[in-house]
Amino acid sequence: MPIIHRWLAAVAAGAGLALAVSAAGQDKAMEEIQKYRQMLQDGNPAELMEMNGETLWTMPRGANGATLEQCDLGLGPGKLDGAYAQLPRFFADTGKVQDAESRLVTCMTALQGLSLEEATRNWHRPGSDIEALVTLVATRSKGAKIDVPARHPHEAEMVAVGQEVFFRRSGPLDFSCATCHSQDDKRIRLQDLPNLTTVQGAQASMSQWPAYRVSQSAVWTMERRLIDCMRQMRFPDADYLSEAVIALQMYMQKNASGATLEAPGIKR
Amino acid sequence: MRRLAYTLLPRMLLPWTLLLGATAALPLPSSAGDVSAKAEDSFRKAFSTASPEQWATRLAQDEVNALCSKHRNQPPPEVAARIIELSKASIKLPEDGKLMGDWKEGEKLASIGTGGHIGRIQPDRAGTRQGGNCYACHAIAKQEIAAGNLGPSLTNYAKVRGTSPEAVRYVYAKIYNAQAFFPCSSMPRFGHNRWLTPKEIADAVAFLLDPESPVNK
Amino acid sequence: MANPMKIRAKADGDVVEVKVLMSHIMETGQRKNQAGEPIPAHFIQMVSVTCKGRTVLSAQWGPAVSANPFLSFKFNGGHKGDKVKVTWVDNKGDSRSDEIVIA
Amino acid sequence: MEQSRREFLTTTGGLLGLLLAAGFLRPQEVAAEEWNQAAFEIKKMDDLVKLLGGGAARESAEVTIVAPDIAENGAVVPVGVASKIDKTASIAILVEKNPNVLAATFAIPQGTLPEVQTRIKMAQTSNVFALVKADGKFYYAAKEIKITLGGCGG
Repeated sequence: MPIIHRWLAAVAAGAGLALAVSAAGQDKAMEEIQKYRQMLQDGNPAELMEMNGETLWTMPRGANGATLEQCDLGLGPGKLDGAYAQLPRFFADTGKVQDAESRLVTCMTALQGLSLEEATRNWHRPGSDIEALVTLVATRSKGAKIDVPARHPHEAEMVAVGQEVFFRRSGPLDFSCATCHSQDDKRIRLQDLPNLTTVQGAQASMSQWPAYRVSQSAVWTMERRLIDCMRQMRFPDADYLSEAVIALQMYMQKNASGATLEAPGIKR
Repeated sequence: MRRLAYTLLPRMLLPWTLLLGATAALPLPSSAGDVSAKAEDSFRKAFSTASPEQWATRLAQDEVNALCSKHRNQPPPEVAARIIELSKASIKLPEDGKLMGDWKEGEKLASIGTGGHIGRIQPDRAGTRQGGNCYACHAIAKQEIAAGNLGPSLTNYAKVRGTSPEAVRYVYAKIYNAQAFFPCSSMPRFGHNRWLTPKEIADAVAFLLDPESPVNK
Repeated sequence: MANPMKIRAKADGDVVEVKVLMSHIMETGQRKNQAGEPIPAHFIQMVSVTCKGRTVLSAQWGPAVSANPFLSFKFNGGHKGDKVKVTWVDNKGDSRSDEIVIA
Repeated sequence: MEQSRREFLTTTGGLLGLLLAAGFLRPQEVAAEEWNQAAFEIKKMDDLVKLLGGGAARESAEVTIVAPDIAENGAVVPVGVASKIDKTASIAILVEKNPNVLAATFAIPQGTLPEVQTRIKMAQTSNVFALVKADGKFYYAAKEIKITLGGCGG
């Protein structure tokens, strides 16, 4: 019996050695990770959330018994195609710069008559209404160019605020977003870290979000992603739909403008 | 300790300040003051459920973090000097005075990335070990392929830096507070922020410099 | 009720390629929640795929199949317009069947 | 090497014997059958070897595992198995170091191509085995898949 273990150990050691030769090993490892990512492209479970989103979009709900079919995501009531690629943007009716999530919540509360609590219930858990709806909305922008020029003064201000927040260091690890995301060709362990301060880096990253995260069995919206980055920086929970979170998105989407949206992506 | 930091200082600082002179601070938005006040207000409001204690330990900025944020981590020379001065003063030695601990403990710390997560969404379970997570940013022992590259490779570190008492002191101080040498470094101030204890830092020093450590094999 | 599956079936000559995504948490029973209590196992155990009444694949799964499972295979003898039906049953007795027309 | 190799083949045969005894790897009527609890509850390769039964599997280049050498996350590891062996009737995927080694079995009726793709969970870096039953005989392929840690610490 022990022999099988020796045999298996030999396999393991062999594989370990082959990869151990520092620089060459790292390159080989990154190559294999690329292969892993490639294999996941075919069959993205985000399609399941998109189907749920379609159901929710056309389902009469709330005190008003209304569907979301007249929701205005910036291109006019009911105009879904390409809308996600132009968010966040300023909305005159609310007087605020809104991202896809906060705008969907506006529609759910104003059109359907849901309470804020009902509309955002379990927003951070797999299977939430927000997860399904954002997946649907983003999927309907697949192939559209991200276009967030931030010409409106409120939008321009949000870009500037987002940039400030991006560089704001605090906490027990002295981190800001910029700690991990302001240099090219960096990795944390083997995960690539996009340089979100550059057009190229922001485009590569933002074109993939929202994304199905295999480690979470869920599609993560951009707010979910950002609030978790702050958790990983060892901050307390940031408020969902808060201005600072939308401002960060505004800063990154502006940087990413011009990229073709390929969301929903599939990520670690 | 104060003396130690000073003796190390000139060698470490000189090329850095020269570099800084060349790259200078990035331009800030025109109404920089307004924007930063607005951003600070937004940021504060985004953490409406944080307790005062959480605000103080997790979100409020000390002078160094405020300066680094303001200068986008590229402080002009006089600011850099101020950061170095503050950082040097923060460094404390282990009680037993031993700067080289147990490399095996240091190796464990280098891999552990857990600990310190708070909030209601996904906090750490009680008793979660808080590690140094060195591999997140550094290649260290050759055997670990899943190493990040935010920081420089530390493979064969003892061979590169030697194991003299000066080298040991430098590595200890660098882990304790990297900004004593590199103002606005990305590296967490592990000792200053009490993320690691002085003893744990000494273990990390041993992992990097002990000839028996896999880092140097 | 279980959420619908996403099924794709594409004919290339006589060979039909089937790709299925199922909506299921596939909980292993080995994990604990934040309070330290075990989360009960909940996973798909049996899968069958039929075309025109003929079983073209049957599978038994354990909890080590990933959440929101993916399955892909090919069979002979199906044609454009035929229906492919996928059925799963989990360890709690919940089940789901969905059909798609071969493209 | 030769000796340990022979030993390995025997132990793999034992594993097959147990799986057979547990009633799995029988083609066609799987859907009508009960789920094979015994097979899915096998904890360790050791246990399998102790229960060594008859029959031996041959390592075969005709069986291929399509999977990356390194997975970025153990929660989802894409694994495909393809067999070029005539009359392939069933395929099983096993992960040596998972809490339960058997991940999935597939019965391949006549007319279905002997290749399946799915995604599995791996608790840690481990050898993954693909076992194939064809014309009453057993064949296998093995591949190590490394699982890497994420960077931010959970």
